[in-house]
This record gives sequence, C-alpha cells and structure tokens, in this order.
Amino acid sequence: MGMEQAWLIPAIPAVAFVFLLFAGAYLPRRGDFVAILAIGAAFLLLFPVLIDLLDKAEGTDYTAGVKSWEWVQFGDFEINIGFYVDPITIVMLAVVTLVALLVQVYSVAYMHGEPRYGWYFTVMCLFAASMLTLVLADNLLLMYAAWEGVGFCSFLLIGFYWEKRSAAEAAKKAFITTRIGDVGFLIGIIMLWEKAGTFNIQEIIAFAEGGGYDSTYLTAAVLFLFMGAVGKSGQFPLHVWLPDAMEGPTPVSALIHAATMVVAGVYMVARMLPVFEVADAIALDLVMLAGLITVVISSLMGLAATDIKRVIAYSTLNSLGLMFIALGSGSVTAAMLYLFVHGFFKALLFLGAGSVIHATHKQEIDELGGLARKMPTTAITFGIGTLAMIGIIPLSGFWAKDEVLIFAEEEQNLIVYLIILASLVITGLYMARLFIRMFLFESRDPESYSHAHEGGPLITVPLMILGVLAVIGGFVVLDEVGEALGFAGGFGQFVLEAGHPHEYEFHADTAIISTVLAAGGAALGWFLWQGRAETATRVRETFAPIAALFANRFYIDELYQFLINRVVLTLSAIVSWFDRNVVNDTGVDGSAGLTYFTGFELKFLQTGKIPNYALAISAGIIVLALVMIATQV
Amino acid sequence: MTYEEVIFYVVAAVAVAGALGVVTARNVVHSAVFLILALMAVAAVYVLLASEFLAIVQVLVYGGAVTILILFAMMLTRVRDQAGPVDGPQRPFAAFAAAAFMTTAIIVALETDWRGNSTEEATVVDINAIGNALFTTWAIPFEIASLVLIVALIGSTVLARGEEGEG
Amino acid sequence: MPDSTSLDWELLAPEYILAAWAALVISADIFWGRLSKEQLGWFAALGFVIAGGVSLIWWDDSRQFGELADINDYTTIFRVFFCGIGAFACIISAKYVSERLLHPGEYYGLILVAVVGANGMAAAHELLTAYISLELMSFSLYVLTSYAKFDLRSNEAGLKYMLLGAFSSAIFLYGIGLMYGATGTTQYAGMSEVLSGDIEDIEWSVYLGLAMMIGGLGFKVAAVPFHMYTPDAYEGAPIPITALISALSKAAAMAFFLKLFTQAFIPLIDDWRYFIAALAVLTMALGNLVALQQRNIKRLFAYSSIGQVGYLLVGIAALSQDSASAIVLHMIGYVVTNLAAFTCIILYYNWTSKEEIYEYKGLAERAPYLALCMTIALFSLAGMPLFAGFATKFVLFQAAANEDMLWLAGVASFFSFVSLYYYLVVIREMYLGEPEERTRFRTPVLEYTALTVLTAGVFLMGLYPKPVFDIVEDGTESIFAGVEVDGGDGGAVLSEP
Amino acid sequence: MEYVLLALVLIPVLVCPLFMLLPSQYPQLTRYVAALTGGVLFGLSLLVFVVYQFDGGAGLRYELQWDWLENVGFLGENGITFYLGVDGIGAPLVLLNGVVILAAVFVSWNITHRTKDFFVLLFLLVSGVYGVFVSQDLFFFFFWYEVAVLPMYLLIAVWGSSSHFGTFTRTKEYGAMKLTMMLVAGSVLIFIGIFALFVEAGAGTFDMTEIRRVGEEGGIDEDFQKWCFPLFMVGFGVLAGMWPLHTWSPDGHVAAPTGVSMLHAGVLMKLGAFGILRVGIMLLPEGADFWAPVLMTLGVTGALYGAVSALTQTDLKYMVGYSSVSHMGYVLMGLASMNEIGVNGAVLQMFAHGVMTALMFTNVGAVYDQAHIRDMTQFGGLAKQMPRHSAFFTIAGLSSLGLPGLAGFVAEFHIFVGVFKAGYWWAGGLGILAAAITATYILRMLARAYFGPANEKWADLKEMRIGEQFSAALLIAMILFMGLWPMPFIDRISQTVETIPGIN
Amino acid sequence: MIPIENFLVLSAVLFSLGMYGVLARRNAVLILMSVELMLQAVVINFISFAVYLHPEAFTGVIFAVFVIVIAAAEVGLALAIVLRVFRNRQISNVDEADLMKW
Repeated sequence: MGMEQAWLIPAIPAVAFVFLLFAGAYLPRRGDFVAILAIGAAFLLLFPVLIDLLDKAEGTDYTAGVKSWEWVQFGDFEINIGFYVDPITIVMLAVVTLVALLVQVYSVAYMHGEPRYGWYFTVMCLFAASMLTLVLADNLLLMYAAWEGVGFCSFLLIGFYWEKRSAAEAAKKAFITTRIGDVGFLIGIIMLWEKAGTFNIQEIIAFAEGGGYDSTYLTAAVLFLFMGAVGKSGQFPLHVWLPDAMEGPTPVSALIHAATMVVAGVYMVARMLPVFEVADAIALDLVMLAGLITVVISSLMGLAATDIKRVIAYSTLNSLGLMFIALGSGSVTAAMLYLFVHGFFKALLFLGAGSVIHATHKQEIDELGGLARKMPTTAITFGIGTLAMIGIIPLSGFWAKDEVLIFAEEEQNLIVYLIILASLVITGLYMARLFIRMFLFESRDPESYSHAHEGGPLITVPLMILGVLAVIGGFVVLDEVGEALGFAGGFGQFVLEAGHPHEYEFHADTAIISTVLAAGGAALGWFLWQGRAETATRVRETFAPIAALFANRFYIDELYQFLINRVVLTLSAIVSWFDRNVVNDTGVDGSAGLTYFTGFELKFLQTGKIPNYALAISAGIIVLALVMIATQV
Repeated sequence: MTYEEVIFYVVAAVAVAGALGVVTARNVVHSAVFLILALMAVAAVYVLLASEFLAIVQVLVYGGAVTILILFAMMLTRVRDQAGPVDGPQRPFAAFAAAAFMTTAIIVALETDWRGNSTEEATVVDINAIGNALFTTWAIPFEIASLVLIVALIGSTVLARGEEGEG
Repeated sequence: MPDSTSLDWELLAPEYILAAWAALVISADIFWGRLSKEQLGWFAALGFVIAGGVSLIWWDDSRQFGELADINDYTTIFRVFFCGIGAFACIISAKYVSERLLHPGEYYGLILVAVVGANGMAAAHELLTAYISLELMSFSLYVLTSYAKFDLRSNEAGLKYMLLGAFSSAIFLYGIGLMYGATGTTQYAGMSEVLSGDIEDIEWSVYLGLAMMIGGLGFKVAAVPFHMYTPDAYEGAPIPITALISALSKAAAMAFFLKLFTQAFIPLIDDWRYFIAALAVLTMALGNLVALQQRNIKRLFAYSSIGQVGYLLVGIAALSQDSASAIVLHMIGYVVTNLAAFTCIILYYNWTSKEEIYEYKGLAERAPYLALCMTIALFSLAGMPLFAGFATKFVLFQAAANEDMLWLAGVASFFSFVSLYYYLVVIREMYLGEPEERTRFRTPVLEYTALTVLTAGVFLMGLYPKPVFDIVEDGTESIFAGVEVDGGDGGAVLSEP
Repeated sequence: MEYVLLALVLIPVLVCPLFMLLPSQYPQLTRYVAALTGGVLFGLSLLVFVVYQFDGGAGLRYELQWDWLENVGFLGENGITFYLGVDGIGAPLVLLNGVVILAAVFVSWNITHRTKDFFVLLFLLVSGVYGVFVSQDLFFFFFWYEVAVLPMYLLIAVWGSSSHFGTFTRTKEYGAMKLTMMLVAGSVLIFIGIFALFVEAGAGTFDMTEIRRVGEEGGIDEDFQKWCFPLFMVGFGVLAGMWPLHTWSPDGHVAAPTGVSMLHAGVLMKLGAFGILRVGIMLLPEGADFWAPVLMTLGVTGALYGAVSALTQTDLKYMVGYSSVSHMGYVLMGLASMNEIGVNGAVLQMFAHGVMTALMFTNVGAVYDQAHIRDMTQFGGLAKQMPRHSAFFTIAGLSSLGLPGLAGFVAEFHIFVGVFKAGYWWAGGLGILAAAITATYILRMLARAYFGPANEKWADLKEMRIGEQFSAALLIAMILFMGLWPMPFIDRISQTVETIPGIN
Repeated sequence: MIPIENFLVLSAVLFSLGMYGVLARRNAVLILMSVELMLQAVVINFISFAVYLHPEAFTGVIFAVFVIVIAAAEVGLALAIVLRVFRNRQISNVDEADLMKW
C-alpha cells in the first residue's frame, strides 16, 4: 500500500456515490454513514501515501508516485487515466479529505430533516470523488474532466433548494460563469497538446522547459489555462458567481466554496507554474494582476455586504486573490501554504456561520447580535477563525499571509505591496465588523435571539477541531515542527519552490507591519461598530455614494446582466429572426414560392383557344427550322 | 418560256388566288366556293405533273364529296349567323408566321439542288403500276387506310347521329 | 424499286385478330343482347390477350413484311405492350362505359383498332406505313376523346384534338415530303444511307424536313411547344380514354420516334441532338411547373405526362443503344404506373363522380387500399425508390450522362424533384383531408385485381427490373442491328453489313 | 453471419405487410409486434457491433453481394449489385439505429390514430436507414437513402402537430412538406454527382469498393473531384443540417411526432454526414481536401448559429431542433478536419448526438403528451411532479453541453483536438465557445421549466410513462457507455478511418 | 419544260396560305378548309418529287393517293365533331370553345 494505490482515494467515494445513487433510498438514515465512512477511508488512506512519499524521498527531492491506465488510444493519440502523487498533491489531499470529513459529520446535524437528505450525501460523495481525482490527476485532460465534475456537483449543491428561484438562478450562474473560464482551459489544454503531443502534466512541463514551445504561443496557451483558473477560483472578472453561490446549504459553502473547489484554480496554476515561468513574463504579471484586483474589490465589497455568508464569501475571494498574487510572484510555497491554512479557518468561519444560521434561521447581519452569550463555543471558534483570517500572529493565517507579503515585497513593485497592505486593513475592518455584529452587544432581533442555542456535538466538535487547526496550522512553516512531524523540515522543505527547497525566515518588520495594520483594522472596526454602531451609520451616510457602490458590488453583476440581456439575448433574437425570415421564409420558401409563381404565370399560356395552340405549333416549327438551318447550313 | 410554263403560271395563279380567297374571304360561303376553285386548279397542276389519274381522283373526291360535305356542314352549323368577325385577333401573327414559313420554304425549294434524273422531265407513271403496287408493295398502308375509313365512318355516325331525347 | 416478293401475311396475324375482334365486339353489342355492357369490355380485353399471345410467336425472330414493316423483338415487345395497355384499358373502362357512355360496342372496337395503328407504328420501317398507322390510331382516339357525346368538355376536347391533329399531321407530311424529295426514299435504312453520305447539296430540304418531322412527332408525344392540346384533351376525354391516350398514343409515338431517329436520322445525330435536348428542357420545365398549379386530377396527370415525355426526350437527345433501352424501360415503367393511377381515379370517379384534387380528401379513410395504391403510383411517378419510377429514371438519366449529357440529366433530375411537390399535394388530400362521410366503399373485385396486378408491376420494375431490362435490350438490339453509335460525342455512322 | 445485415435491412421491410394484415381493431397487438421487431433489430444491431472485428482491407465485414442488374446497357460485369457490408464506421451507426428504433417504439406506444400505418411507415424509415449504413453499392446507397426520406411526409403530416406562435404559425403540413422537399432537393445534387462519378470512374459498376479502387489508382481525375465533391457535400449536407440548408430541421422536428423526431434527429440526420464521409471523402479524397476549409467554415457557422438561436427559443422542441443543428455542425467540423482524430470524433459525435437528441425528444414528448404545450416559460418546477423525467432530461442536457463522463464530451473533445491539429485555430476556439453557449441554453431551459417554484397550473402532471422511462434508460445507458468507456467505439472506428485515403 | 422548282414554290405558297388560314380563322369549318389547302400543297410536293426525281419507285405518287384518302376521311370525321359541338353549344367558332384552359 503506497503511492501506487493513491487512486483508491478518489475511487472509494466514487463507489460510495454509485452505491448511494441506487441503494441510498433503501438504507437507514438514507445512507449518510456510507458517505462519511467513504470520505473517512479516503482521509485515512492519505497517511500511507504520505508515508510512502516520505520514505521514498531522499532529503528534499521527492520521487513522485505514478499510476496510469490507458483510456483512449489510437494511432499516436492517447488519453490516460493517470494518478500522480507529489508534495503539492499531498497538501491538497490533506485539506480536501480532512475538511470534507468534518463537513460531512457537521452536515448530519445541519441537514437533519431536510428533504433530499440522502441526495445531499450522494452528491457530496460525487464531489469528493471528483475533487480528489482533480487533485491526483497526472494529465490535464483527466484534470479537466474532474474539474467539470466538481463544477457540476457545485451546480447541484448550490441548487439544492431548487424550489427557490434564487437558488436555481444562482446554480445556473455559477455553472455558466465557470464554464466560460473552462472554454479557455480546454483551448489551453489542446494548444499545449498540439505541440507536445501529450496531456501528461510532467511531460508538458519537461517539453516546455526543453523550449519545445514558441514563447508567444506558450504565453497564449497558459493564459487560456489561466482563464479556467479565473473562472473556478472566482477571480476578477469572473468572480460574480461566488457570492451568489451562498444560496447553497452552508456546509456546502464551507467545503466547496471555501476550502476545496474554489482553490482548484490555485492548485492548477501551482501545478503548471513551471510552464507559466517559461512563458513570457506578462503571463505571471496577469496572474498577479487578477489576484490584486480581486483582493481590492473583494475587500471593499465585503465591507458593504450584510449577509454573513456573503461577507465570508468575499473574504474567500480576498484570500484567493492573495494566493494568486503569491503565484504571480512565482511562489508555489506561499500559495500552497495559504491554501493549506485557508482551508481550515475558512471552513471554520463558514461552519460557525452555519451554526448561527442553524440556531437563529437568520443570516442578515442586522438581525443578529449578542449571540456570544447564547452560543459560546461557536463564538469562540468563530473568533479564532476571524483572527486567523485577519492574520494576527501567531494564528495560522498570519504565517501564510506573511509568506505572501514577503514574496510580494521581493517580486513586485511598491504600489502592489502597499495595495496589499491596505487590503489587510480593510479585511481586518470587515471581519471585525462581522464578528462584532454577530456575537457582541445586544441582539437586534429578540425573537430569533430568544430561542437561539448551541448546536449538538455533531456541530460543535468539528468547530473545535477546525479551531485548533486554525490556531496551530501555521506552525508547519517552522522547521522544528516539520521535523517533529517527520518531514524533512518546514513547509518550504516539503512544497518545493521550483524544485529547490525554500528556507523560511522570519521577517520581523513585515510581521510587525502586517499585524499592526490588521489589528488596527480590527480596532477601527470595534470603534465603528460597537454598541448600536451609530458611528458606522454616520460614516456610511457621509459617504453614501461610495457605500452604495460597494453594496452594489461595483455594479459588475448589473453590467454582466446588461450584457447578457441586451447583447447576447438580442444577438440571439436577431439570429433567430434572421433564421426565420431571411434563411427560411426568404431563402427556402422564397425559392419555392418563386417556382410556384413561375408555374402560375406559365399556365396562362394555356389559353384554351385552338388558334393560339396552332400558332404555338407553327412558331415552334419555324423557330426550329430557322435555327437548325442557320446553325447547320 | 414554253407554253407549258404559260399554262402552269396561269393555273398556279388561279390556285393561289383561290387559296387566298379561301383564307381571306369575309363571307364563309364565298371561301367555300374559292376552295372549289383552288382544288380544281390544283387538279390541273396534277395534270401538268403528268398524273391524270390523281387529277381525276382529286376532282371526284374533293370537287364532289368534300366540298359538298363542307357546304352541308356550313348549312347545319348556320355559320352565317355566327357573331363576330370571321378572323381571330391573332391575324397579324398568323400573317407573320405564314410569311416567315413561306420564305423559308421557298428558299429551301430553290436552294436545294435536287438529285435525280437530270432531264427536267416529268415521267409519266403508269396507272397499272400504281394499282399493282397498291396491292402488293404497299399492302399494309392500303389495308390500314381501309381501317382508317371505317373508323372515320363509325366515328362520324356515332358522334353525329342524334340520340333519343335530343332536339 | 421495292420488291413485291415475300409478302407473308401471317406476320400480320395479331393485327388481323384485333381488327376482326373489333368487328366481333361491335356486332356482339348489336346482336347478342345477353352480353351485358360490362362483359363486353372483358370480352374485348380477351381479344387483346389473344392478339398479344399470338404476337409472341415471333419472339426472337427477325422477319420482314415486304419493304414496309419488320417483325422483330422490338415489334413484338411493343405489340405485347400495346395489347396489354388495351386490355387494361378495356377492363378499367367496363364499369365506367356501361354507366356513362352510349354505344359500348363501337367504343371497344375503336380501342382495338387504335391498338392496330399503334402496332403499325412500332413495326413500320418505312414512313408511309408509319404515317398511315399513326393516322389510324389518332382517328380512333379523336373519336374516343369526344365519345361522351353530351359532355361539353368531351366535345371540346375532341374538337381541339382533331383540328390540331390534322394541322400537325399536315406539317408532318410536308416534312416527310421534303425528306423524301431529298433522299428519294421513305425507307428508314435508305434514308440513313443517303444521309450518312455527303449531303452538301440537299441539306436545306433535309433540315427543314427534319424540323417539320420533329414538330409533327413532337405533337404526338406532346413535347413543348407542340403539347398545347394535351391538357384539354386529357381533361375533356372520358377518364379511361385519358388513360388510354396517356399510355397508348405516347408509347406508340415514342416507339415510332425512337425507331425513326435510330434507323433513319442517326447519321445526323450531332445536328439534331441539341434541338431535342432543348425541347426536352422546355417540356420538362413547362410540364412540371404548370402541373404545380392544377386543381383537376386529370389535368394534373396531363401535365405530369408532359413532364415524363421530357425525360424520355432526354434519352432521345442522348441517343445510343443504352439510352434507347433506357427509354423503353422508363416508358414501360411509366405506363404501368400511370395505368395504376388512372385505375384509382376511375374507381373513385365511378363511386363519386369527382375529379377535382381537393375532392379526394379523406380517401384513405374510405378506401385505404385504393389510397395506398394511388400513393404508390404517385411516388413512383415522382421517382421514389421501391417503385418503378426510381430505377427506370436512374437508368435513363445515367444513360444520358454516359453520352456527355450530364447537364441534361441534371436538369431532368431537378424537375423530377419539382414534380414531387404536386404528387405530395394529392397524397396530402387523401391522407389528411376529412371525408364527408366515413362509409367504406364496396370493393369491385375485377378492378381491384387489375389494380393489384399493376401495382405489383410497379414494384417489380422498381425492385428487380432485370428481366424486363433484358427483354428490352433484345428489342433495342434488333433496331440497332447494323446501326453503330459511338458514345461520347455521339457521332454515328452506318456500318457496312 | 453474413446474413445478419440482410436481416437488418429486410426485417423492417417485411414486417410492413405483416402489420397491414393485422386486424386494426387490436392496436395493442400491433404495438407488441412493433416492440418485438424493435427488440429483434436492437439485438441484431448489438450483435453486429459487438462481434465486429477489423480484419485489414477497408474493414468491411459480413459482406454479401448479389447480382441485381448487370451486363445490360452501360452496366458491366457486376454493374449494380445488392452489396451489403459493414465497416468500423457503419457498425456504431447500426447500433445507434437499433437503439433509437427500440426506444422510439416504446415512446410511440400511445399512438392511437391509425396505429398500423404509423408503424408501417416507421419501419420503412428504419429499413432505409439500415440500408444506407450497410450498402456498399452506390446505387443501393442512394436507393435506401431515398427510402428513408419516403415515409417522412406522411409520418409528420398525419401524426404530427402544428405549433402556433404569436406572430406566425408553423403547420405540420408545412413542416412535413418543407422537410421532404429540401431533402429531395439535396438528393438531386447527389443524383447528379453519382451520374458524373460513374462516368468518370468508367468501371461500368456502382460498386463503391470498385470505384474507390479506381480512384486510388488515379482513375478519377483531380479536377473532376474538385467540381464533383461539392455536389455530394451540399447534397448530403442538406440532410446533415448543414448551414444554411438546415431550416427543414427545426421545423420538421417540431412538427413530427415524438418517435419520428427521435429517429429523424437521432439517426436520419446522420445519413447526411455519413454520406459525406462514405461517398464524398472516401471516393473523392482530393476534392474533399480541396473543399475542407469551406466545409469547416459551414460546420462552425452551423455550430455557433444553432447554439445562438437556441438561446432564445421558448418552445422546447425548437430548442432541441436548433441544438441538433449546432451538434451536426460539430460533425461537419470533424469531417472537415480531414485527420484521423477529427474524423473519429465526427463519427463518435454522430453516435453521441444520436442517442442524446433522441433522449431529449423522448423527454419533450413525455411532457408534451400531458401538458399539450411546449413553451418552457409556461412551466416551472416540473422536477416536483416528474423527478425521473427531470433527471433524464438533465442528463441529456449535460451530455449535449459536453460534461465529461458522458458521450457528448468524448465526441466533441476528439473533434476539437482534430480541428486544432488540422490548424483551424479559429474554428476550434469558436466550436468550444459554442459548447459553452450550449451550456447556457440547456441550463436556462432547466432552470426555467424544471426548477424554481412549482407552477400550480401543472400540479396534476404525472411521471412519464414506464415505456418512456425504459427508452430513456436505454439511451442513457448508451450515453454512459460511450462516455465512460469509448474504446469499443474508437478502435472500431479508428481502424477503418485509417484506411481512408486522404485522411492523415 | 417546267422546272420542278415552280411546283415546289407553288406548294410552299399554298401551304403557307393554309397555315395562315388555320391561324387566322375562327370558324372550325374554315380552319378545316385551310388544312385541306395545306394537304393539297403536300400532295403537289409528293407528286412532283416522284415524277421528277424518283419515278422508278414513284413512292410519292402512292403517298399522294393515301394523303388524299386520309384528307377526305379527316374532313368527314372533323365535320362530325364540329356538328356535335354545335348541337350541344350552338357555336362553331373555335375560340369560343374554351371551357378548358390553364
């Protein structure tokens, strides 16, 4: 049992899915335990794989485990179903399986009594299977397949409450938006294949580094690939679907739209980073730029959002932006580190929010408040998550953010750096706002407040576990911790930086700056939103237009809506009009009508009068004779 | 210009005149009379072509039967009382077509260098030979022609005869 | 000098039988009262069967009657074919005549005589005989067309047919005259002998004569612009006679046309093929286009038959032995199909006295089998597979294409596509229209049997034409004996025997 | 075994008279016979597909050659032969036909008006389709091609349905007539092409293998190929729904009864593409090479055009109809790529589109039978009353928008790869874009009609009939089969495609 | 002696006049007469060809005989039909007989 058997990790949930799909309805509890067991097994399988990887590793060069089957083969064209294990994979696997397991457990309580309870777990299994395949895929095509698969699951789960029009629409929006990105992804894949003749990621990387691609061609190809990442990871300008995706059940948001699926884009770029680096610099700059813009707008929008899940969603966008900035600065380590810890604290935040919603059935920030007294566990864990998110030392978020900042400082120019710093303040601001408005001071909705209460262990235990992870998760950067866990060293020793290990050193200045800024943001938040939040209201009133701008998400959704309604649908209307009136009625029916009309005209030659007939005959004869003589004599 | 030619031109003139009368006369009966004239002239032409036998047939069949038949028909169909002009509206086209054809036919007749015995001489065909040929060489046409006559006979009786209950 | 030897009269036995049978039928009508009018029709049909059977005696035989006609496979095929047409015509007439016409005896007699004429046209290899036979057939048809004495349209049809027929035969005769003057003979073989030589000096009269003969024949086969009488004659004539004209006179004229142009005029093929092609195009175009506009089923079939003539002319324009066989094949297929269609029309008319297309609505409800056969016939005429039309058209057009007449074949297939529309219109009425009342019609056994036989023929020709094709090949071989056509540019010479 | 193809072609024909003999007062009996026949055909098709083994040459198997017309006229030693044989391209399509007919019979279970006639015509159609797929003789190829068109008019005009829109109406007669006329118009061009080809090949035979041999020996002049190929391209293109000659397809499908739409969109449209491949590309490779860019352009245009105009269709069937146009556009793209991958993809897409569009029509029919309208804006939340139906429809939709794991993806992916390989970047990109648009209208339809708040007006709708469920299950099985394990299809197809001249 | 051309020209003229008559006249009987003229022209042609060019077989003469016979029969039959039309409809002008057209 080692890396060669890694394929079992996705296989088990897949089997569970098929089983539940057909047998689920007949099982006790709709077979939720099957789902949990499956994902649990996957989680456990992670360790032998990891151990195997570490055993095979000498120091910090890791020999990846590979296993692949032939799926399509003819001529010199072949597609494989292959699995590939290396450190990045492990990190991702860890996040996915662990968070998934916790979320599943949590769901048992949270989704209790839902209609389609079984269906939820069935789809969850499918999601786990696809997501794990995506992580383990050794070739772009399999990755793409899994990529679409997780997209489809997210479609199903966002639309879980499909009786709600808004849910149905959100699901549609999410699928189509990501799909637009996938157009680019597929084009990119085919472009890479077209020259390299293979879909295998490692071979493509080798081919690229061997200079097999003409650089502009390669740049185009990777940018197309990046389109896929942009769509999946909700980067600007395709970020619009993620906030709406919160229509889904909260555990789903926690798992899919915070911890796992949305980071698939980051993961993919991280995998392909060598290729990006071979391409023109513009490629990575664009990656960074996309991240940057996302960071800015998401934090501003988060400031104005009032739905607690949406606020968290914006924070997710924010984090994803930071990851892309890291990637854009050429650092896999930072990105993966952030990805790793982000999985925990963001899931934590969502599950916390979920527990609140579960308790109060409210998710409008203005209808909550003072819940800390009613549900301490949730409050504490949520607070931890918030701090981690803001990046207060020594919580996990801090270390990751620190890495990113360091790289940004090194790689990018000052403006970028400053912008990031600014975004930290705002993040602190609205995260603090979120926490304060939810848990502190007195409730603004006594009715729901009155019967709010802490959820059962199924809810609190996952929260606590995640809370712990959110606290300590960041320490993996430290060599000591890594060695203690049996790794070669800290995170940088494991997730290598373009092949060679990356030593973590602590930059006191950066640490101080960032912490101070973040804390400052939080403090400012306290100042604004304490008590009845009159200050905040006043501020909002003074800057009403800007507030409106943020609240309306910079009108980007409206813009897209306008484009879709006015441009796309109009175009379609024009085309179908053209099809009916020009191609069909004019072209087809027209020619038919013309023939028919010719017949109508011709029939009047038949006057019914003998002399005319005779004239026709003689005319025929004469013409025939004259022409014949003229031509032949 | 031998005297035969003189005769020919006279006869031809008469024939053409008769024909013209047939197709142009305002009064229908007149054109019938013109027809008789034309037919007789043509009979004379046959004589000039040294086929007296045919001339006789012509006189008997046409001068006798056909014209009488036609006159009867006119009487029965009271052609006189028919309203409107004798000629149809497409007369000019008719004239044009006829003229065109006439020119063509005449040119053809003159342009062609007819093969045959060089002596521009009408050979007399012996009547016995004709009769002989009719019953031997041309047996099928002869018999079929008889069928044609029968058909015409039956046909005209069936069609023309009044049925009971018909005015 | 045509030799007056070798007049073996027995060669003409079928014609004599037919003529005699005509007399028999007429007198039976007069003197034998117990014979009902319908039985009279069947009796006449019997005569056709006998005559057809007798003419089979000379199968695979090549004999000549004097210098006038030859009795070979070509003749035999057409004799049998015409007799078949006559027989079916009589059978499907029986009820119609007994209910709607006077003088049934003469009626059947004339049909018999008409077939005699048709046989003559196919048999003759000499213009006088051919011409007289032509007139014989035409005369009978003139009479039969106006046979419904008190039906104004019938009279009018007769008048038009008769007068124009006379006019066109005058033209035809003038043409013959010129041709005779130029070549000195009326024998096909003799003519082609002269024409294959140097005709510098006589070409004027040859070409005028040719043009006028084409005109005269064009009238008989109803080629545009000589077709004018066709729709009116078809519409006016009693329906069985419409069927007879569309089958017999077309087939006979085409047999004559084919034989004449093969044996006499093939040396000039490069001079006339393009004119025939032009006629073909005109004919197909006008026939099919105007057919789109028709409301009366008989008139529709008139125009569709004009269109069919166009296809046949395509074959003539690309004359070669292949296309000759193709022509005959297509003609047989077309005639069988047409007879089937007309059987349906007559039956429907016998029941309801209706002949407008929209009046066929709901036929499928009231007489499914009839509607089915009608549909089959119509699809076959439109050249749809499983049925005769597809196979024969395919062969015909391919033959044309082989003679470098691909464009013509293309035009032809285009118009056969146009024709599909108006056949579909009839089908639509039959299957989609709502019948006034839903009562089934009672099925007349004999007519249905005939219909079934004809439909079976349609299927046979469509699914396995080989046997028919082989026979036809023998026939065309016998008229092409001694004539050799090299395909491609179509130039033709008379090979020395 | 060589008689299996004969059976496939003849059983449907021979069952027709049997239907006529059945007493018309027991429609149920007719249905059982139909179902039985469908089952037999499906079994035989499956047999053909499963046991097909490529064995060198052009990959023809189970050949059966009977003289039909030879040594007469212009026809040589084996002039026109009744020549059956299936190659790796034909085999999947034969299977497709078997699947769809079986499904169609069950879907047509509720035909009450003139049941007998309906099944007679239906099976006539089927025999025509089988004939085209297995005929190796040009004459019979065309013969069966026309046979397949023959019954369409009546099938649509008698059992179809008219659809009314605010501004205009499309009667079933109109749809039927337009469909028939346009298809026959196309076959006029094919007709001409065949004549020309026969003359050019000068082998005195219509045997395609023979003609192909002549061509490979250079007996078919290149200029000839260049002017002759368009005849086939356009002629067959009409039936393949090639833009801009596609307009018969939406109207025709909409007017037709469900079972017929399934066969027509599912199988009959494939005849067109199959013809381009079998006659156009196989016999005239150089001409095909010359015209490939044009075909590619038309294919892409069709793919985009169909998808875009499907976006605003409110009538479910029109949406499906236009999506057919779009997907057949992919097939043409695949053919035009003229390389092994692309052509493989084209054939795969023929199969994939066949099953999924049949599935779509099954579902549309199921809801139309009850609601008697097809306007998706009138519906809402149907998933409540008809969960299975919705699931099936969703699967069909997902397959057609190319979700991996379903048939559509496998096919489309091969096509795109082939197109890129052939160097048509723009075409490939636009094609993938069209796939995204497909996703848009499919999801729009699902969100509109099947999800969202349930519309009380349709509270009384019931789940689709069990027969329809069976058909849907069968089709879905095929979709999954090809989507998850395409190799059985691909090695049959690719081995044959390799042998095609001009395919690199 | 008279050259053959004279006769041919004469027949051409007669034929054309007949054609003119057929095309121009309205009355059925008149049209018949014109047709008779045309046939006369034909006969002249045949005879002159026979006696001038090919006297040995004199096919033309025979032809002429038959043409005359046919012509006579034609007149009879045609008149019968004309009469029938007249009886039923009191018209003998052909251009009034257009029940059937288009």
